[in-house]
Parts: sequence; structure tokens; C-alpha cells
Amino acid sequence: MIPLLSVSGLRVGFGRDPRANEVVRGISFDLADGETLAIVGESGSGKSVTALSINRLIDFSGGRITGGSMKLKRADGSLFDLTKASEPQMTGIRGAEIGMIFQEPMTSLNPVLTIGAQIEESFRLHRGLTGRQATSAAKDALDRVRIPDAARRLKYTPNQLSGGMLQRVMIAIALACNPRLLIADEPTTALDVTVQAQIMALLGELKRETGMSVIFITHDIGLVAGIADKVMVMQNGQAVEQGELNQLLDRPGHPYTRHLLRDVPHFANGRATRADGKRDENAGMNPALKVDGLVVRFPLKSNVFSRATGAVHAVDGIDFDLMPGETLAIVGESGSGKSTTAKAVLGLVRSTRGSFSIETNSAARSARPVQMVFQNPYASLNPRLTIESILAEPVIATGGRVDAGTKAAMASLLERVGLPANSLQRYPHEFSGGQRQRLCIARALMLNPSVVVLDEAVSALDVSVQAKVLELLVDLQREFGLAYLFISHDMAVVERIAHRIAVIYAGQIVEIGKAASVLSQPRHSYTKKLIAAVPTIDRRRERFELDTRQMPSLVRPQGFEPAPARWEAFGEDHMVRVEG
Amino acid sequence: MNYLLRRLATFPLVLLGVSVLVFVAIRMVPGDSITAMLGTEAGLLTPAQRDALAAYFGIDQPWFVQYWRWIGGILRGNFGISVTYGRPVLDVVLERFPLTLELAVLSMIIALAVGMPAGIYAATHSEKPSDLGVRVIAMIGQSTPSFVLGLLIIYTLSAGFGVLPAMGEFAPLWQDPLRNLSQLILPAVTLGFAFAASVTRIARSAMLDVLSDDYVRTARSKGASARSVIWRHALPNALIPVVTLSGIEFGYLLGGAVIVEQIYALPGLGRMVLDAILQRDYALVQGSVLFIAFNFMIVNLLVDLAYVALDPRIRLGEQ
Amino acid sequence: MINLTGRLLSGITLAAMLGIATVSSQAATLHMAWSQDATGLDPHKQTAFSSLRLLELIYEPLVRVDASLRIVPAIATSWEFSKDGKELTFKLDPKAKFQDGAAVTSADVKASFERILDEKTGAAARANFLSIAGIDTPDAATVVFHLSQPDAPILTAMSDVNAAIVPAAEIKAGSIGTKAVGSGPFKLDKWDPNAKEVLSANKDWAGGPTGVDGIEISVLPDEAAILAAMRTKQVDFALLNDPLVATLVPKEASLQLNRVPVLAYHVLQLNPSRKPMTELKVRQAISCAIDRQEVLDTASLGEGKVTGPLTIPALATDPSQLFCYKRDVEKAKALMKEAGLADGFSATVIGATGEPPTAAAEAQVIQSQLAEIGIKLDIKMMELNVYVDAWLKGDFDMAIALNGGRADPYTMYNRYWTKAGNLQKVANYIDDTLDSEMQKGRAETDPEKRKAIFTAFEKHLAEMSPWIWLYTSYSYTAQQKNISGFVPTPTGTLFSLSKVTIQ
Amino acid sequence: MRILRAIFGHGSGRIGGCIVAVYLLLAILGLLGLTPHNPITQYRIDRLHAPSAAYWMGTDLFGRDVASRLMAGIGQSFTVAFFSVAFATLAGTVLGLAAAWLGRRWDGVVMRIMDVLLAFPAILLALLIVTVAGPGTWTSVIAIGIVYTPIFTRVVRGPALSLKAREFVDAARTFGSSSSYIVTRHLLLNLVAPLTVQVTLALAWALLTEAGLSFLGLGTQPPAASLGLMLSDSRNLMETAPWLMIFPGLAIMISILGFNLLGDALRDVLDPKTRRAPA
Repeated sequence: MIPLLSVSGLRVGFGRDPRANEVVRGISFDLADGETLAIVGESGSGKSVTALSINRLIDFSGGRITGGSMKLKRADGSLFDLTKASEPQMTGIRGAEIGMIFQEPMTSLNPVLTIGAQIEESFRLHRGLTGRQATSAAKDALDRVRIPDAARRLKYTPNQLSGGMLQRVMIAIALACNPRLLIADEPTTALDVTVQAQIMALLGELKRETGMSVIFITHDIGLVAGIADKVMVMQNGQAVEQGELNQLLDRPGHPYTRHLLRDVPHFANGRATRADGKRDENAGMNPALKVDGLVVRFPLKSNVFSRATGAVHAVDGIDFDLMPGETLAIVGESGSGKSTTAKAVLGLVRSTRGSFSIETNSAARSARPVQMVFQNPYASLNPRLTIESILAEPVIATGGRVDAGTKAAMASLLERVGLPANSLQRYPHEFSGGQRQRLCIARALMLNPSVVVLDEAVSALDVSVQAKVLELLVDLQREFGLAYLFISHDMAVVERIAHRIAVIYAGQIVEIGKAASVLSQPRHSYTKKLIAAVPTIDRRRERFELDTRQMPSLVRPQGFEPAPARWEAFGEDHMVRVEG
Repeated sequence: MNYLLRRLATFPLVLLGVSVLVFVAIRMVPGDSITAMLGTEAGLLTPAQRDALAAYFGIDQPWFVQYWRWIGGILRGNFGISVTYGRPVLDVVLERFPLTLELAVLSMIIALAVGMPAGIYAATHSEKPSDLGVRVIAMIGQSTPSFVLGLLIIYTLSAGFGVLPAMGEFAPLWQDPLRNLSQLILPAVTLGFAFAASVTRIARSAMLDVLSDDYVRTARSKGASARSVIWRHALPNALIPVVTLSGIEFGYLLGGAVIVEQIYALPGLGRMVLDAILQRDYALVQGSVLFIAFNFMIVNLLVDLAYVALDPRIRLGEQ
Repeated sequence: MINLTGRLLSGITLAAMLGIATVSSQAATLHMAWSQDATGLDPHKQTAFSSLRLLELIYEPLVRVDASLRIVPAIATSWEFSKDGKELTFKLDPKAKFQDGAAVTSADVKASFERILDEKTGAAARANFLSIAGIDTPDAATVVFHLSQPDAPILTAMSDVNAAIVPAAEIKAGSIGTKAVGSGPFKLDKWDPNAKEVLSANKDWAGGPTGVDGIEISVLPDEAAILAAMRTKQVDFALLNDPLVATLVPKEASLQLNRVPVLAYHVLQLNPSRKPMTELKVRQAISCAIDRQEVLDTASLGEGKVTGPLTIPALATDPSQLFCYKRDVEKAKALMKEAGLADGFSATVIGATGEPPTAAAEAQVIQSQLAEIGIKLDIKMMELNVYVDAWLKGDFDMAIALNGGRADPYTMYNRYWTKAGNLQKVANYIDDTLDSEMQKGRAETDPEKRKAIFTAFEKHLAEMSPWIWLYTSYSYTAQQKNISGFVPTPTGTLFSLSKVTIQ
Repeated sequence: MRILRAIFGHGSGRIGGCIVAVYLLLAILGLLGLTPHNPITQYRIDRLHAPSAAYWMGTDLFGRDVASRLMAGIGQSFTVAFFSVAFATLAGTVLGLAAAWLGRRWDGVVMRIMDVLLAFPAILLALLIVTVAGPGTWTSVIAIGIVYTPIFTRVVRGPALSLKAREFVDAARTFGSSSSYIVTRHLLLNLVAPLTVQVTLALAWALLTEAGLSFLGLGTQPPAASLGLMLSDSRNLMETAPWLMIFPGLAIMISILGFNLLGDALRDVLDPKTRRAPA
């Protein structure tokens, strides 16, 4: 049987001399009708360029196809080489025969047009529908992606919808004209884990309904286990291995595939937690950080003249303690208040109520015992300062002088975090993301802190880099006896580093306890849902449940106080907030 | 709505600042209404004559009394009497305003009608010779002083072709639209040339930015044609900087275009203010500057409202 | 863009496109343009050149001066001084009527002069009429002025529109300055300051019918634009200030340039109260170092005449007779040396921007000429009012000025060079000879004797060099060649527009 | 150095850079008096001489060499442009940083004052300043500087506000860095790029504004030359001696062209967005 799409020897280059600057270097694969191909790779592997080459959008990003062919079987059965298509021919194919969804739903929809108009456009372009017909088709399309209240939502502009909703809209647009091929380029990477599960479930259902073929691009090999028929692993512009899903996952042939499967954090339901740092080893010591009844509220005013009418309860009564040498992970989805908690601990946002006590367990500790590593290694280093100035800043800030001793400390820290010794005179942009995050860690350690707050510190990194940074963090923790407050939404990462886990939902901790216990036996309904949504290599072809529940509003009337929490204990060190 | 009220609430504050600034500044300039009227002959006046004239011009009181009276009058809707025109300031200003407004609107129409297509064309032909051509013309436009362009136009038309729009007797739009347009088209072109050049450059760079945005890629992935991508998807998103620029330019033009009004002998606000300064017509200077400042603020407000209309993401009043 | 248009369209289509081709053919209306507008309508208070030119068409004084500066009748048909020169009697024209229809009577004359003399009015010309002790009106057509001393120049002073006769009723109503009701050849129908004036012929004018039905004056602030408007026949008649523009007019076949030397004079005012100009030798050195002809040639393209202090043709002395009117740098250097300033000195010269248009150019030529004898001049150009303020306070080392002339030398100069002169502070130079010559000239009525007195005055003034008189320029009017009947005069008046016709 | 090399690697940057460099050279020569003739010496027998071997660009009304005056004028105009823009940059940066960093009430106060200045007609503001202080080079500098201060304040305040919210500023706060350290190292250093672009554009505007002031008789005082003054002095001699308008006119045009090209290049070179590699 003739495959729907047959790519052979595809080469794509950029710049003035595309041949000398190839990013995709000879990719071949076949995709049958109704089949799902997952292309897995890290950034720079050429996976997205491959995807964009198929519908020739790469032409608009400065790319040029320098070789190979891409034969598409058209609706009438004829074969058509996409590499030779003219732009007018491609406008007829895009949307009609090849649909595409992108990574960032927030930026991929036109901000100034209503979503209705954007969906209708597809019908207008390929079905010739106009006016009421187009509107009603658009409504059907929204219904199809399970958006409730579709008729009203047609009039919304993208900023009025959440990321998950927008990705559904994107899917509705891509599938509006029932293309036979859907290209999904990291469609869930920017989304929360429960939302990701919803989108994956939706894609699965739609695929079954329509029988289309899908090319699914991702960096998360765990995610494809649930959806793909075939997997292609890419590295440096080449396919290092491709094959049937089970075969590739169970018997990986190429070392890189093995690396992706083994060395990279995958969620294992609490089986991969750390064995060191038992709490009782530290019995009798004071906690490095103790947080009592932390409350952060942002007043809401309806206008300048009036008093506050309500408040956003971003953090609503959080208590925990953190022992030296221990990692407490705070997990939750965006908007849950986990980052606000971190910032309150650092004093970056003013807490409305609550107390912190910070213990320093060594006489030599500095005046700033709590330090932070931020999520985005690109944004947290001033691009205009040399590494030396960046590392010197904490010293200067605490009244120190940059002398030979400081320089020696910088050099040894750089070496310790695995950066070349000549880094001091260089600028941040000369380093990769992982290296920058190492720099941030080194900077945080310049002041000999006892507590380091890691706010999504590895989330922006490539998976294999993630693993290495996590290793470094564990090593440093052992070496310096650091206490980590590790804030993350990524269960797989949390599993690798946390001793204890606090699950936070709507500004409150709902479950806290030993990592293995919380991850393997979640008690709170939210924790259960969260853990169920995490993709794993183990759960292949599992169907996700569709669920459109959203986080409750955090806006409360003036003077509102939450009811005091009641806790229930499960075994040693595992507490769950009583629901209802 | 709230935002609108809040913005309007800052108006009196800013206008108060403007009023103090103009009041003090115009009085700090040496010379007064008397020397403005009599010139060197003012030296022939006896002290009693001087006092009588000072009382006539209302400049016999201390500054703060004059200021207090002036502000008090404004609060009652009385902007004072212009000594040059012998009429209420507001009447004089409002009589000049339609021309200034019309000229500003015409120049903006020319600027947008020429600048937008040119900018879009340049952006979609980026780094090609045609793009370069458009950019060079735009830069020439931006670098030609308006008096040079104005004088060249007048000279070329009158000496070269023996034609010139009717100068001096200005016909308001509602009396004789054809004559009015014939009088305003050249000044509008003179002003619009530089304005169009700025619009071209801003439109070009905004379009270039927008064309690399994700949603443009989305539109292409739907199979939208190049034209539809440009006009339907990219353009509305590229309008914000153009609106910002046009708003600022338009605001300035509403203050009158002194040089162009002078060359083309148009009775607009700019020349009126300049003449009022030269003739030390204090009430008129003060009143018209307040008026101009008020218009400028209104235009700024409209620009902000236009942002909201153009881009649903923008929420006014959020910092 | 211009060239492209030129290639695509002929001038005519372009004209049609712009809707211009139909230039008004109402032959009876004279379209006039000037660059500076009148600043007010009160004939007793306005002193600006344009204001006077406008008001002369609307108001009439008792008498007028003609092109050769002789006194001729206006409202008064005849006049005579008493033997002792202390009584001046006028007979009024019985046909004279104000534009509201009322006859001009002796009561109006009396009220007008009383208004000028009243300090509350603030009339600048009051200084010229201080010798008036009383006014009698024996009948409606006769006015008798009683003078406190013989005052020959008073008659010339009365020819000025600043001594115009206004209706007694309007004075009483306090509407002078807001409403223009005169007895002159034209009525002011509309005035839009700094934009335009519309005048219509006064059918009842005692001087007979006017040549045109009306005059429309447009303010075109840029003189190059005035010339452009004349080229395209939009403007029939224009007043020009800038010689750079005026000299372009004769190059146009259809245009005619009228020029007449005027009484006003370009002058470099020294401030003799400031060192080192306190020294006669220094002032004389400056006078000798300046090449007046070169200043004229450069700043005004030679459009004018080098002049001494007296600019009235009948009284003026040939400049070559005056002290150092031929440039003599060696003498200047010698004088500087004698004054102990062989190395020169530094001073600042002030000027008004655009008033006259040649001011900056004159200052620059003088700067360059004085540099040759070691005087370093700094030029400071100022906005007119700022300049006037400094000028009136005498707050300058040197000033470039264009001072107005009068048909009578006493009226013209008593303000500066008599001990009681109002502008003595500006001139800052007290000289017994000058004062006594002025007083003699004031009382003398015999023209020959007056001429001798003022010649002596002029020579002395030039030699003392408190100011360096430079040149008189021309008053320019430009007109289409189908306009006839305009007579330019040294006072600059446009009164003869009343008899101008359009073919 | 890196930036200079980048500019020369940029097409329009190379042209713009060359133009500006040539002008700077001419300006320096003009200011040092190294001109073919003395720019204020009046060769009065050669008045209004058309361009010739002796006078490359002809002579003016006074017989002064136009080419020499052009060089001196470029020196003068560039002096006014540079100092006024320097003034506006300095004042605008200080005010904009203060408004952004201090926030709340200070932000309100500073921005309202800037609103007053912005709402005040610009040419009028310059006119009043010049009439109050009397015309002259430094008054023009102050006048143009004050007119552009609100623009620079806005240019600085916006990015400063967003920089203030960046993570590296948060990071600095966690170490307890002082306000002055954060403002200078983290805010100001990162504002250099937008400021540089704004400065080149403002230089072009300042040249034009100086020409406009001279047209109204409020700019440079004679006999000194500035491009604007030469141009406005030439207007009534346009027919008699067209070279008096052509050369200064071209000089202004080309210099502004140079600044604009350089500004465009700087924007490309300094803007991280255009440096971003294709994904």
C-alpha cells in the first residue's frame, strides 16, 4: 500500500548558503494512513524543522529544502512531491490536507481576531463557506474539541481563554477541514500536566474518530508512549533510530535512545525516589527553614478612589519545615501559589501574615542564608555583565570586597559546578542553557547559604541536561549540607530529587509527606488526579479521561478567611488535608 | 470606563502645570503688551500714560493676582479677552481651530495613505532593491525641513507653471470645499511628506516584526494566501506602533504648524500663537496654549482607546 | 515629486486640478498683500508701520503731506499761523463726513486732540502736541489752537495719522479702537488680525470717488510667497520689506516695482554713556572705520542711499560734506590710538530679528569692518519686543536700528537730542549745541533760515557721532502693470491707493 | 569594538557609519577652523559668487566662502545636536529611572511633569526658552534638550519597568544588592541599546529642530554658521543664488540619512530579537 506521506533523504538548510548550514541532514520515513509517528529529540535535533518542512512553512523562517523528496498521497490517490510544490499549490494543501498545531497556544492564535473568525477562516478558505454557514461550522468545530458553551466562546478573543482552551481551539482550526495529516509540534509542552493529559486525550479521541495520520513532535519520550504507533529518534539533524513503539521502548538499539530512556527522569510512581537523607538522621537539629502560617494576598481595587473590595489569596496559610540536607519539593500547577511561596520566603513579595525562622547551623554562615535559583537561566543572568561581575555581585551586596580570596572562591565554585575555568571573563550569552543554570547555582552558593530555593530550576532545560543538573544538585547538597526548597510542576523531576513533597492547590498545601509515600499512595483527590495525569513509559496507549474542571478562583471578598485546615495522617510523615 | 475617569482626573493637574508654565514663561520674556503695540514710541509715554495703558492691558496687578484672576475666569468659562483681536480668547481660538484640525487630518490622511502601503510593500520585499528604494525616499522625506519643501513647492509652481492655490483669503471647508481643498492640499503635502516618511519606516519595521510572529505561521498553516496573511493577520497587529506615531504627530499638528502656516499664509493656530507671543497678547497665548495642551491630551487618550480597540489584550490602567 | 508632476501635467491642467485658474476678475477690487499686519485700530495709539498704512486709508488728519513732503489739505481746507506763531487756525472742509454719515465738525477736532493729550489715552504722539494750551471752536467749521510757544513743526505733526480726527461721539462711547469710523476714502468692513482686511470705498468721501470699489488686504507672512502670489496674478499690489525679494520683482515681465527713498534711516546707535564710547575719538573712529556704502551694498543689495542724520530731501546735506563719510581706516586707527585704545576693545551690538530684515546682515558687515580697527563686536539678535525693551532702557553698547523719520526734523529728533527729549535715555548724549539748534529750529517758520539751522545741527551731530547714520532704504511696493495711479511717497503712506485704478 | 565590527558588517550600518564619520571629521575641522577659507571673512568684492575653483560652493551675500561656512556650520549644528541630545539623554535617563525604580508616587509626579512638557507645544516651548534666555548656542542646546527630555524619559521608563520585573533583578534582591547597584548595573546597563538607537534618531531630529529655530530667528547667532541658519538665510536668495540653499540643504539631508541608517543598523545589531538564531 502506498503510504500517505513518504519522506526520503530530506535535507534542510538555513542562511545564505543553505547547503553549508544544514539542520536536517537526510531524514527518511513513511507514514501510513491512520498511523501516528512520534519524532523525539532535544532542542537542536532538527525535529521541528522537519515538521515545518513537510508543509513548507520552513520557507518563511529562512529555511531552504536542499535535497530529498516528500511524496504526499493526495485525496485522489495521486502522488505529489511537496519539495517541488509552488507556494500557491501549498496554500491549497495547507489546512486542507495537512493541518498543524504548535507549541505555544498563547502566541499561535492571532491576538486581535476572535477565535470564531479564526476558525471560520479555515472553512472559508477550503470549503468556501461564508456567513452563517461558516459560523455554524465553527461552532461545530469547537464542540468537536469539547469546548463547552461553544456558541458564546466564538466571540472571545484569545486573551480571554486559558492555554489549554487555546490549544483546543488550535486543534479545532487544524482539524476544521478534516486534513488527512496532522502535524503536532510539541503541542503540550507549554501546558500544565493535567491540561496536557486532557489535550492528549482529545487528540487520541479525534484521531480515532477521523482516522487521520499524525506526526507528533516531542522531547518527552514518556508522552509518546500513550499515543504513537511508530517512533523516530532524532539527534543532530539525523534519525538515529526509528521503529515500532514497543520495540523501540523495550529494545532500544541506539545508545542515544537508551540514554533518553534511562538517564532522563521519567516518572515511576515513587519508585525512583532518593534513598538518602532520612529525616530521623537529623533528629534534634533545628530546621533550616520553618514557615508558619504564610499568607500572601494582593488587594483588588475597583478604582483609585475606593478601598480594596477583595483580595487575591495567592498563598493562604502554608506551614512547613525544612531540615538541613533535605529537599522539600513543592508541586502544583500554574497559579497554585507555589512560586509566590518561594518569593515570599526570599522577601521578593511581601507576605501578609506568617513567620519564617531560618536557622544557620554553622557559625561561618552569611547574613543571607537563603538563596534562590530561578526558572529561566536566560532571564536570571544580566546579559551585559561578565560572569566575574555576576558572581561578585552577592559578595559586593553583602558588603564584601572582591579580593584574591573571592576570586579563588569563584574559580573553585565554577570548577565544582562543572564550568571551564576561563569562564570568568565571558558573558552569559556565550553559555548554553544548562551551563547558565550551573552559573546561577554557583552564584547562589557564593554566599554559603543554608537554604537554596530552586524555583522550577530545571524546567527550561533539555531532558538530558535536566538529569545532569539534578545530579549536580544532589552532589552539592551532600557536600554542603544544603537544604533545598524545590518548586516544580514536573513530577518526574521531583521524584528524582525530593525527600519530601508538599502538594499545593489554590494557595494551600493539600498533602505533604515523604516523597515515596506521596507519589506511590496519593491520598488527596487532587494529588491523585495530578499523578494520574503524568505520562509514563509504562502506560502505553492508555486513554486519558476528558475532564474540563478548572482551578477555583482565588479572588475572595475583603476580610475572607479560609476555614482552618484539618489534617489526617497516613503512616509516618504523610499528612493529607481533609476534604469537603 | 474607570480608566477613562482616572485619566480625565489627571487632566486638571496637567493643565494646571501647563497654565503655570505658560503664564510664567510668557511674562519672563522681556517686553510687554505696551512695547508690542507702540514699539520704540513707547519711550514717549509719560508714567501716567504707561499706567493707563497697563490698566487697559490688565497687566497693572502683581503676577499672582493676574494669575488668580485668569484661573478664576477659566473656572467660570471665561478665558479672557484677546487685546489684538478685541474678542474673547475662546472665540478667536475656536475660529482658527477648524483650519488647523483640517490640515492635521489631511496631512495624516496623506501620511497614512502613502506611508502604510509603502511600509507594507517594503516589509514584504525586505532587503530587496525595491525595499531599499522605499527606505531611501522615506529617509529623504524625514530629513527635508518643511520650510525648504514648502518654499520649493511654491517656487516651482509659481515660477515654473504660473499657478498657485489662492493665498491669503482662506475659505473655510463648509463655505467653499473645492477652494478650501485647493488651498490646503499643498500645505498638507508639505507636512504629510515627512509624516508619511515616518509612517513608512514605522509600518515597515512593525510589519517585519509581526510577520515573524507565531500566529502568522498559524495563518499560513491554515492555507491562507500571502495577501490574506498580510492584510488580515499581520496588518491589524502592526497597527499599534503606527497609531502611536500618528497620534503623537497628529497631537503636535493640532498645536499648529507654524512654519507651514507662515509660508502658505494660513490662519491656523500655530501662527496665531506665534503672533500672540510676538504681540504679547497674554490672554491669547495663555488660552491657546491651554487649548492646545488639552487637545494633545485628548489625542493621547484617544490613542490609548485605539489601542484597546485594536488589541483586545490591552487593558487600560494596568501597569 | 515636483519634477514628476511637471512631466505628467501641463501647467494648465495642474491649475485646473488645483482649482486655481479662476482668479477673481472683479476688476474693481484691489487685491493687496503684505507680510506684517496692522496691530490695532486706534489711530492715536498705533505706531506700527502696517497699522499706520491701514489707518491712513480709513482715518484722516487735518492736513497731509504730499510726495514732496509739502503740507496739503485733508479735513482742513486751509490753515494759518498767527503773527506771533502762537495761534493756529484751521478751516474745515464742509463736505467732510465720517463713515457713519455725521459731518466732521470742530467739536470732533477738539475732542480728538483732547483725547490725544489726555494721559489716560496713552497716545504716543502726545509728546508732539505739548505746546497746545487750549482749543477754541468759534463755529462748526473753524478750530483755533492756542500754543504756549511758537511751534512750527506742529503742523507736520498734525499731518500724521496719529493725529487723526475721530468722531467725538465714538470717543464718548469709548469705542475707538474696536470700531473704525473715520472720514477717509475706505471703510473697514472686516478685520481678521494677522489674516486679512476687507475695505470698501467710502462713497461719501470728501476727496471724491475712489478708483476701486474696495481693497482686500491679505497677510502673507513670507515675502517669497507674496512674490509667488503676484506671479500668479492673485495679488495686484503688495508692500515689500525685504530688498532681497523686492529686487526680484523687476525680473517679472508683468510686474512693476515702485521704490522711493524713505525718511526712515538705518543707523548704528552707539551708547555714549558706556565706556569707551564716552570718548568722542572712539565714536569718531567708529564712524571713520565704517564704509556705509558697503553696508548698503551688502545688506540691502545697494538698494538705498547713504545718508546723514537728516533724511528729509529738502533739508538733507550731501553726505560727502559730513564728517568721515568716506571710509578712512588710517584715520580711525589714529583716533583709536589717541584715545588710548590702539588695541581696540570688545562690545556687543544688539539687533531685532527681521526688523528690519537687513538688521542681521548690517550687523555682520559692521562687525567685519570694525574688526579692522581692533573692535571686536558680538552680535546679539533678539525678538523685536525683547529688543525694544533693551532699547528703551538704553541697555546696550551698540544697537542696529531702523528709526522712523518725520517730515519735520524737529518732530523727528527732539526726542533724542534735546535735553528734555523723551528718549534722551536712549540716546544718552547731551550736547548744548544740539539742544539750542533744535530749539531755534522749532520756533523758526522761515524755510530758508530753518534749513541753515538744521544743516548746522546735522553737521555737528555727524561730527559728534553719538550714532553712526548709515543709509536710507527704499520703500517698496510691487504691482501688476495694469494698476495705475499709485504715487509712492517718502513717508511710505499708501494714501494714493484711493486714486488707483485697475485696467 | 564588537559593536563597531557588527555595524560594519551591516549593510546600511556601513553607509551610515561612513556618513557620520565623514561629518564628524568635517565638524572637527570646522570647529578647529581648518577650513579652506575663514568662514567669517567677508570677501566683499566676491559677493554672491557662483561655485568656482576658488569657492567650491560659491559665496554668500557677504562674500563668505560657503564651503568653509558649511564645515563650520556642520561643526556648530553637530555641537548643538550632540549637546542637546546629551542633555535630553541624561535628564531623561535620570528621570525615567527614578520614575520606574521609585514607582508609585514618584512615578506619578515625574510622569505628570513630563506630561506637562509633552502637552506644551514643542516649538513653543523652545521659543519661550530661547526668548527668555536670549538666543545663542547654549540656549538652543537647553531648549532642544528640554523639548526632548520627556521623550527620553518615556523611552527609559518603559523598558526600565520591565527590566525591574526581570529575574536577574529579583536575584539581585535576594543577595540584598543596594538600589544604586541594581539601578546602575542591572537597569542602566541594559538600557544602553534602546538608548543608543533613540540617540541616533534624536540627533537627526535635533538637527531639524535647530534648522527650524534658525528659520524663526531663534537659533545660532550671526556671523557664526549653522546648517539651519545658512538654509534659512538663503530662502530669499533661492532664485538669485540657488547654491546657498542647495549645499546646506543637501548637507542636512545626508547627515540625517547617515544618522537614520546608523540608527537602523544599531537597532539590528543591539536588538537581541534579531540576533536570535532560527529554531
